[in-house]
Amino acid sequence: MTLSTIATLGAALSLLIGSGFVLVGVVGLLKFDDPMTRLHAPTKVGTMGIGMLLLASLLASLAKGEPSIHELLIMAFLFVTAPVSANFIAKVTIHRRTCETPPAPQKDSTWSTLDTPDT
Amino acid sequence: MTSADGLFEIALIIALIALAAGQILSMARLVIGPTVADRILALDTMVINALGLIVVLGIYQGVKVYFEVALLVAMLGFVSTVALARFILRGDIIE
Amino acid sequence: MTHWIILPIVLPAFLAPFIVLAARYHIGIQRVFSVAGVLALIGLAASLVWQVSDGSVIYYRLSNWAAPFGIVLVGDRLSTLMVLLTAVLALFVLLYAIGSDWDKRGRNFHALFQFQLMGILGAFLTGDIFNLFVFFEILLIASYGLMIHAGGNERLRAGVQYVLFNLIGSTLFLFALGALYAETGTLNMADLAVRVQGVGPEETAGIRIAAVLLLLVFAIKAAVVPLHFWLPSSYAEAPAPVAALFAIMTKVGAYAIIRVYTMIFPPELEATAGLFGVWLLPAALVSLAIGMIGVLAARKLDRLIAFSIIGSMGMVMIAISLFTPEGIAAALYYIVHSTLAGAALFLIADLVRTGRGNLDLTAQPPMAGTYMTAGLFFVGAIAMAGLPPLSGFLGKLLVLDASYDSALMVWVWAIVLGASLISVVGFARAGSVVFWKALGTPETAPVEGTQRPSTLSYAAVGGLFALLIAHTVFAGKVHGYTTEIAAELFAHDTYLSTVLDTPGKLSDAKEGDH
Amino acid sequence: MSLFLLVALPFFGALLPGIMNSAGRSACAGVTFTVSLAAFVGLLTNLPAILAGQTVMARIDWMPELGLNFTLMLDGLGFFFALLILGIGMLIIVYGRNYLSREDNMGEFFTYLLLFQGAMVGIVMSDNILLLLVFWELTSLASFLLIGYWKHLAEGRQGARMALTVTGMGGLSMIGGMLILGQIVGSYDLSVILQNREAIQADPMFLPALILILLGCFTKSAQFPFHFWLPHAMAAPTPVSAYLHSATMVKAGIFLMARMWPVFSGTPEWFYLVTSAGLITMVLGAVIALFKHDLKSLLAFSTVSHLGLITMLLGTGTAFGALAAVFHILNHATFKAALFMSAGIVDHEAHTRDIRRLGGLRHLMPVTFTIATVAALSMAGIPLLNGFLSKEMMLEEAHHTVLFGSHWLVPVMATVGSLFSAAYCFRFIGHTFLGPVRDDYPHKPHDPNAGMWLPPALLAVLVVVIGVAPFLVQDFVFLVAKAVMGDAAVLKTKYIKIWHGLTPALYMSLIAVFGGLAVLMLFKPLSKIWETTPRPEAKVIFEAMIAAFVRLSQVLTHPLHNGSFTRYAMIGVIAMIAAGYHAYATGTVAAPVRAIQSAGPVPIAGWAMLVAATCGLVIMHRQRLLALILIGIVGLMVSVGFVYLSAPDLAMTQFTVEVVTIILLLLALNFLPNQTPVESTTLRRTRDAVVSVAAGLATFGLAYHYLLRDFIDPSISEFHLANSYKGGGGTNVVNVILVDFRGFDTFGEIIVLGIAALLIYALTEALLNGPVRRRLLNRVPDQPRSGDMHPMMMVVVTRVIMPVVLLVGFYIFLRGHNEPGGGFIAGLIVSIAVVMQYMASGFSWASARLKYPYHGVIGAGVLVAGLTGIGSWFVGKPFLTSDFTYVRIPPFYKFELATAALFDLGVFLAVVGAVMLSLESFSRLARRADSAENEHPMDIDPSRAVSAEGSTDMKEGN
Amino acid sequence: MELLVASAIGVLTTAGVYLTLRLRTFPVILGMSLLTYAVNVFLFASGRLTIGAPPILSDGATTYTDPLPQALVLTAIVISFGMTAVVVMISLGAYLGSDDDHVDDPIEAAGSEVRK
Amino acid sequence: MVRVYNWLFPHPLLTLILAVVWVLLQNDVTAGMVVFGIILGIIIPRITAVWWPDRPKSFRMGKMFTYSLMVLWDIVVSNIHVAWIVITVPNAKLRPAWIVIPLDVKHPEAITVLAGTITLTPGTVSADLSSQGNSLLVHVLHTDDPDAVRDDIKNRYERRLLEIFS
Ligand code: NA
Ligand code: NA
Repeated sequence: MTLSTIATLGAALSLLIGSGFVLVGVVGLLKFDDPMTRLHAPTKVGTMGIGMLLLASLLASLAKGEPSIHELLIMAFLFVTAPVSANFIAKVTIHRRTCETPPAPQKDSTWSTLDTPDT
Repeated sequence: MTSADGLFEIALIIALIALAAGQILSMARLVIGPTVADRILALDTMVINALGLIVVLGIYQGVKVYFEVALLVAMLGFVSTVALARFILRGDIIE
Repeated sequence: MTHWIILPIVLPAFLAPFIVLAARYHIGIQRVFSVAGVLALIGLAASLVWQVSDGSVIYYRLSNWAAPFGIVLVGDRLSTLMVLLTAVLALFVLLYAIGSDWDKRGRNFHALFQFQLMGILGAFLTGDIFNLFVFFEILLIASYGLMIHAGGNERLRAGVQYVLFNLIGSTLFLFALGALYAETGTLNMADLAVRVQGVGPEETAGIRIAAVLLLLVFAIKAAVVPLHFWLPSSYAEAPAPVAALFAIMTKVGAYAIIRVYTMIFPPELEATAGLFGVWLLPAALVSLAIGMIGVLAARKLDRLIAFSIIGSMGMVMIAISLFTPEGIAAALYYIVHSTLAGAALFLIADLVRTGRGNLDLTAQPPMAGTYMTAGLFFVGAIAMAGLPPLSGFLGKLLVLDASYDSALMVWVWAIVLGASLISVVGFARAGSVVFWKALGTPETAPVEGTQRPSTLSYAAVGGLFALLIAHTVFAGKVHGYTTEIAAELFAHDTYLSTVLDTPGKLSDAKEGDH
Repeated sequence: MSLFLLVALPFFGALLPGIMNSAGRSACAGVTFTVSLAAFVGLLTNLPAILAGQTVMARIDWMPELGLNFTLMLDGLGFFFALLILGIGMLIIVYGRNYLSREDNMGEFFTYLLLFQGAMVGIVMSDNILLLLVFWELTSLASFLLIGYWKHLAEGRQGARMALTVTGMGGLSMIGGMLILGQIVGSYDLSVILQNREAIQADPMFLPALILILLGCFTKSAQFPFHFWLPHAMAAPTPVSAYLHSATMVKAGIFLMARMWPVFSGTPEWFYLVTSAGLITMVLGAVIALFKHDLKSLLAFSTVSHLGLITMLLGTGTAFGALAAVFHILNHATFKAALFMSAGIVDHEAHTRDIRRLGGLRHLMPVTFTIATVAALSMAGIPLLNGFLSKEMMLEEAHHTVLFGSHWLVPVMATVGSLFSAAYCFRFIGHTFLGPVRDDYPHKPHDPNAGMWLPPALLAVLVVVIGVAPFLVQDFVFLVAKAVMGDAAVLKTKYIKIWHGLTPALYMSLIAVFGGLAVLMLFKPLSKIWETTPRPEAKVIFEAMIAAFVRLSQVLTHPLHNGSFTRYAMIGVIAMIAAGYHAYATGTVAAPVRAIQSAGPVPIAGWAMLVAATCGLVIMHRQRLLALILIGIVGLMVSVGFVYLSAPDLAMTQFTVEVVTIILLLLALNFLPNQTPVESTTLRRTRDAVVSVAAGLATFGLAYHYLLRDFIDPSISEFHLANSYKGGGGTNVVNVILVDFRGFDTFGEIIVLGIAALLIYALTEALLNGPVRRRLLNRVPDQPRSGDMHPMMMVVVTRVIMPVVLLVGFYIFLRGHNEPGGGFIAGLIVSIAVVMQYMASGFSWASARLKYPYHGVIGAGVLVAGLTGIGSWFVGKPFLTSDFTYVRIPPFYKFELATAALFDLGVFLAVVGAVMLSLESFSRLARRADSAENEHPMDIDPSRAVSAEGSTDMKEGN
Repeated sequence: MELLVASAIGVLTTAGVYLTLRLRTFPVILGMSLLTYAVNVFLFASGRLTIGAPPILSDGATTYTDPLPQALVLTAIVISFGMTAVVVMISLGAYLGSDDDHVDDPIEAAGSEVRK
Repeated sequence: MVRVYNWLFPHPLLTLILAVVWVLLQNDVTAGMVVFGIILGIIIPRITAVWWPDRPKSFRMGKMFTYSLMVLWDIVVSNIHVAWIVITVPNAKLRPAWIVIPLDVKHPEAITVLAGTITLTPGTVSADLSSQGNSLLVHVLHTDDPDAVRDDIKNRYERRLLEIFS
């Protein structure tokens, strides 16, 4: 088994794992019956799914003998931005009162999203 | 073509189908809703799935230049999610 | 290769950002540069006209790539004439805008004005069909800005419709271009003309659809019924100098039709035979009728003039859709006439607005400057209604004369003459109500905000009339020239060979021109 | 005098009265008179040539290609008319000077009068029928101004419009007729046309030409059924009536019939049309005239009647008829002008023209009485006055005329006409001047000053002189008649004399005169019958017709142009589909030559997504935010599709544009309603759906057609692929096309963007400075707002990734020439990076840190791109010619320096500037007055609380 | 593949035209956007469809997709972006002035001077 | 020397990130690329310096590195865990919960990293911050013992972050 074959097999495996996680993520998105729980499924499993797909890409290029690492960059961007998206969607849910009301914070008076002086 | 390549090919096709199915399922969530948060979430998921799709297409077609596209999606995809959410939260997305 | 031909495009393209950059807050400086720019444009245009007046064709390879691979500009007698007409019109419109302070009533008037000119001139000069699209978009988007200049809700609401309709037009343009490219694999107009010859009789549907869609695009610009609906409100609501400048915009459509349907899809082309004759001429006739009926029906002066523009475009299109040298020559003569007359009328309407505050065709007390304005309106109405002695009459004679051999001759004559009568009645009614009836109406305190128009405003209108009179007096010369243009359009070998045979960058032959 | 000068004199002279207006009324009239006199003298200088039987010609080419030239000709006929026009014109000028009051603008009056005079002279001297048309229509215009001179009078305005409408219509149809005539002959020169009698009469287009030209003549000369406009033109000041309706305007139609007589007469068409119209007009006019109480109306209808007479004579087509016509033209001009002026004097003095309020003026105005009586008796056909002579000739001609197979129709009608003519003449004299002096005149009348009565007196003298000594004018009349007939007929006998013996004409004449007296005796009962008889009132009918036309035009115009964009769009789309289908249906289609490429599951899924999102968008478009999300998905799918189909540049652009567009639409949606209400009916939606589906099928068909077929010739893009690296220095062919092959398009494209931004900025300014400002300031959010304007996570993340995004933007920019990317995408990336800051930390905080004036950035971008283009000039190359070179600077690898990169920099700057200026403008609208300027990037920051105990509440203050 | 692309163009056009015929500015603008997608894809397709061969010159590759329509579509995307921004702004301005976001302007129907 | 260093590298971490990103972008590690990346890493922070007025004063890069590795590992583990939950646990049996995490970290950067870590680790989402920034609201997908989750987060992540951003 050459390095290329190993990389190819690894890439294939990564592809399968990655796409599996992607599927699980969207299944969760469809399956869960509460907006907040739904939020868990894709933003998390997505990271793993895409991560594995990117790993597959990395390995595939390695297998072709043209090593490539810039896939890491995509991963980095996703890691930085995904929490922001999730945070905002959660805020929307809280703001729209479409979820169970969160418990009061311990130190401060309320949650920032609900802290609306103009209502 | 070695067996590894064959396996890889199959894995690629499975991945593509999985991603495509993922898109369709996300779309279903978008249509169902019911809350606006769900819809934004579905869009966000679809953007990330699309990113995956582009990456896998790049491998599948053997074209490296799709990297820049994927990079852009990763870098800027969240902006529309944030903008939509901000719209719900504040109305003014720039204030 | 000289750079003359690109200067009319580059000059406003530089002037506009310069005005934005350097003189954003100084209306005086803006005015000086704007007028100077237009004067320079007139000079450039005149020089271009002079250069091609011997029948030669000026050709310019942008980026130095030979046609059809790069974009080329082509100046022949037709395009340079249109360039000159635009530049001259622009001068008087600009003077009016300055004289009436319209340019102060919103931001960026002069920059948008220059961009508008750039778009129009580019559309006339380009030899590439996609580049034509780009210039259409430039002239359109600048026109959106000018149309809603100074704001106001009525104007904005009309502006929404204007923009939306033109967006449909732009979409159609792209469909047409896609079809054209998919069929021929080229975008250069000369190359298209050559390639289209190769369409075999076994498959003509594709090229026919492309040709027709393209025609519809231009017909929208030319306000041919039933694609004219965008015009009345936009022209009526646009600031007067802008509406006056728009008088050339409909002609861009007419120009494009002349260019494309004499060169790329000439009447004798087998593949596209029988395509326009069936309905273009009837549509033009209906346009004329609808326009002049609208003149009679109008309840406001600005809409009256807007409808007269539709009617005059109907005349132009009647002449064009004969697709004979006589018809084209007549159309070109009429184009010059109706551009000047239409522009002048819009400016006169603004004189009325300045004097009495509104344009309703109802009896109101005499306005400031009524005699002067009334006299100008009378002249403008004569011109637009096609009465002697002004060029509208001559143009009408030319159109009638050219259509004598047409199969639809009776229709053409009946509608042209009937429409003239309707417009005469319409203009007479309007003028009589606005200017004469006023004298029988008791005087009241002047409406707030009304004033006597400035001398410069009058001078601008007078200038347009002077041109109109020159167009009448030298009708023989002008018509002789348009006849030559028409002949050149129907025998465009010089155009084709100049464009297609001149080598450029990486062409096999060596560059011979510098 | 040169004919040109002769025609031009009145026109150029027309500039003078306006100038002289301030110099006083007499100066004004004086200069006008001088102009006319000069023209008159100039005309007389041609008399010897005319008398010698010559035709004076002059020619200047005007539009030779069309055949419209300034060709003038002066023969006997033209001379005759010119003489009348100028001669009577001078008299009218004198009369008018005295007639008009101080309130009337004399300069304006005489300007119009001279314009009219010039146009009339032009008509009678034109050799070119198109030129004649020019003057013809000019008389309509000038008469419009003259009739409407008293603008404050509704009758004046209406009369003017009516005259213009009717004569204008005639003029327009005459254009048609003249053009046909010219096409038949091959020349528009009268002198040529008149030589082609046979050719013209044999041509199938003869009848249309004849009818069209006669329409012009009849309307101008007020022939039945177009006679109605003339009486209403009497609202004009009397000098105008006297001029227009005696010698000039109405005679233009007669002139033209006389002028065209050689080519038209002698055909049955001409005979029946012209004779019957003339006959009817003659009788009708005379009968109506009798019962008119307004002096000018009476004269007006008498004019109608006499014009009918002349027309009838011309219609007979005989030499004698023509001779009689010419003679009567002369006579009518003299007595009718005198009568109008007399009527004007009466009106001027007594302040009324109503015959019923007059009578007995003989004693108060003896001079006027004498003049009017002489002229009226002449008109009645009393011997020793000129009217008698020509009327005798008319009756003689009528006696010989057989119309519709009847020998008695014409003679009887002619006699009846003459009878009524005599009757109204007697009434004019009797009811105005005879009888006892009354004491209830609106104003005590007396004879006017000589300036007013001399002109009619002169004419009265002519009436008598010609009547007594016809031989004085006989030769001249013969000369004119010959000019009328040309070669078409030969004049055999000399007929003009007072006594012919006991001819039938004499008996008819006697019947007419005595019958006329009898009718006047019976005037009261007849008048009662007339008043009680219902008859169509021309003016009412005309006004109703015009009103109906206006209403019709409004019905046709307004509902069609009702401001409904949806309708406009619908019609437009249908037109496009129809035209496209027509083109397709009339073309041929061969079998496809390209094979269909198979599609795997991914494209099918992508397609399904796209279709689902699109359909979802249509179904759910009323929820606007949801619609935005869906359109985002459509855009996303299109981007992915572009990737799949090998277009990475497109995918990147599409994606970034999508992001910016969504931001933009959200900014706008903030102000707009969030829901679209249901307003259209199911029927309407169904109709829209049908049209949409048709459009969709059309584009589907078109796309599918092309996708399965090849270019007719290989695409020019093969050259681009082959030369992109060699000549453009880049391996990304799309980018090389954008910045090099078709860089000019890109130059235009950034200008479009720049203009868009300028426009948006300008409109924002206009809105913020206009009435909308208040509304914006008081805007209440249409949905509850959450707390935490500038969430911490967002702020931190955006500030971290901004430098990285900028770096990526730079990378994309640099790579663009060789890999997907380029200035445009880089510009969008950078813009989005900045917008992220705006979104995270707010407008004021971000803009306080971004001090670039976006106007300047746009301007700089356009200038950089443009200057790059111009740069090539300095190496002698055309605009935008690119150049590139490879350099090596250790430790860097090979670098490419390309002017295209500089151009792309311009693109980059313009894009950044445009996007930012637009978004900034939008967000400026949203800034309410109470928006606090946040001095910190985020609202919640516990570290601030730690570092500075105390004031940590950075919440917005509302 | 061809059928998918062509029918996608058709579907986008159908939806675009339908929304363009709506009564309020916002859906009309969305309709215009869909039409823009449709025409961009159409223009792109005028170079025919090629999978996996982007127009980036590289040593090994022999076939490339047609780059010219791509360049044209890029120009078209940019231009229609500018146009969209403009029409959004103008219709927003019109809405703010009259509190009415109908595209139809019925005041004109009443005879144009009623609007005062 | 220090001044020169400070002038060149106002934000050394950013310079490093940019240089790395540049090299990653080029997908090619050559000296030229690295040098160019460093140059950009010097220029861009200067351009963007105005955007971060209150940067944390110290930052321990080494600890951050180990922290990142740990989080990566946690992500992988939790992913499998959550995937299992998604597939096997029916909605009725799912026990989601809100937990409130009182914060000891004060720096916005630190809080953001903590919140991001929580979100990236499957099973938990950081949803909101309290009005003064002293508590973090976290949603847990499925747990029987919310307090344990809270303690786990505080111990495993926040403690380390306190050290990193000291
Ligand atoms: Na809203
Ligand atoms: Na988590």
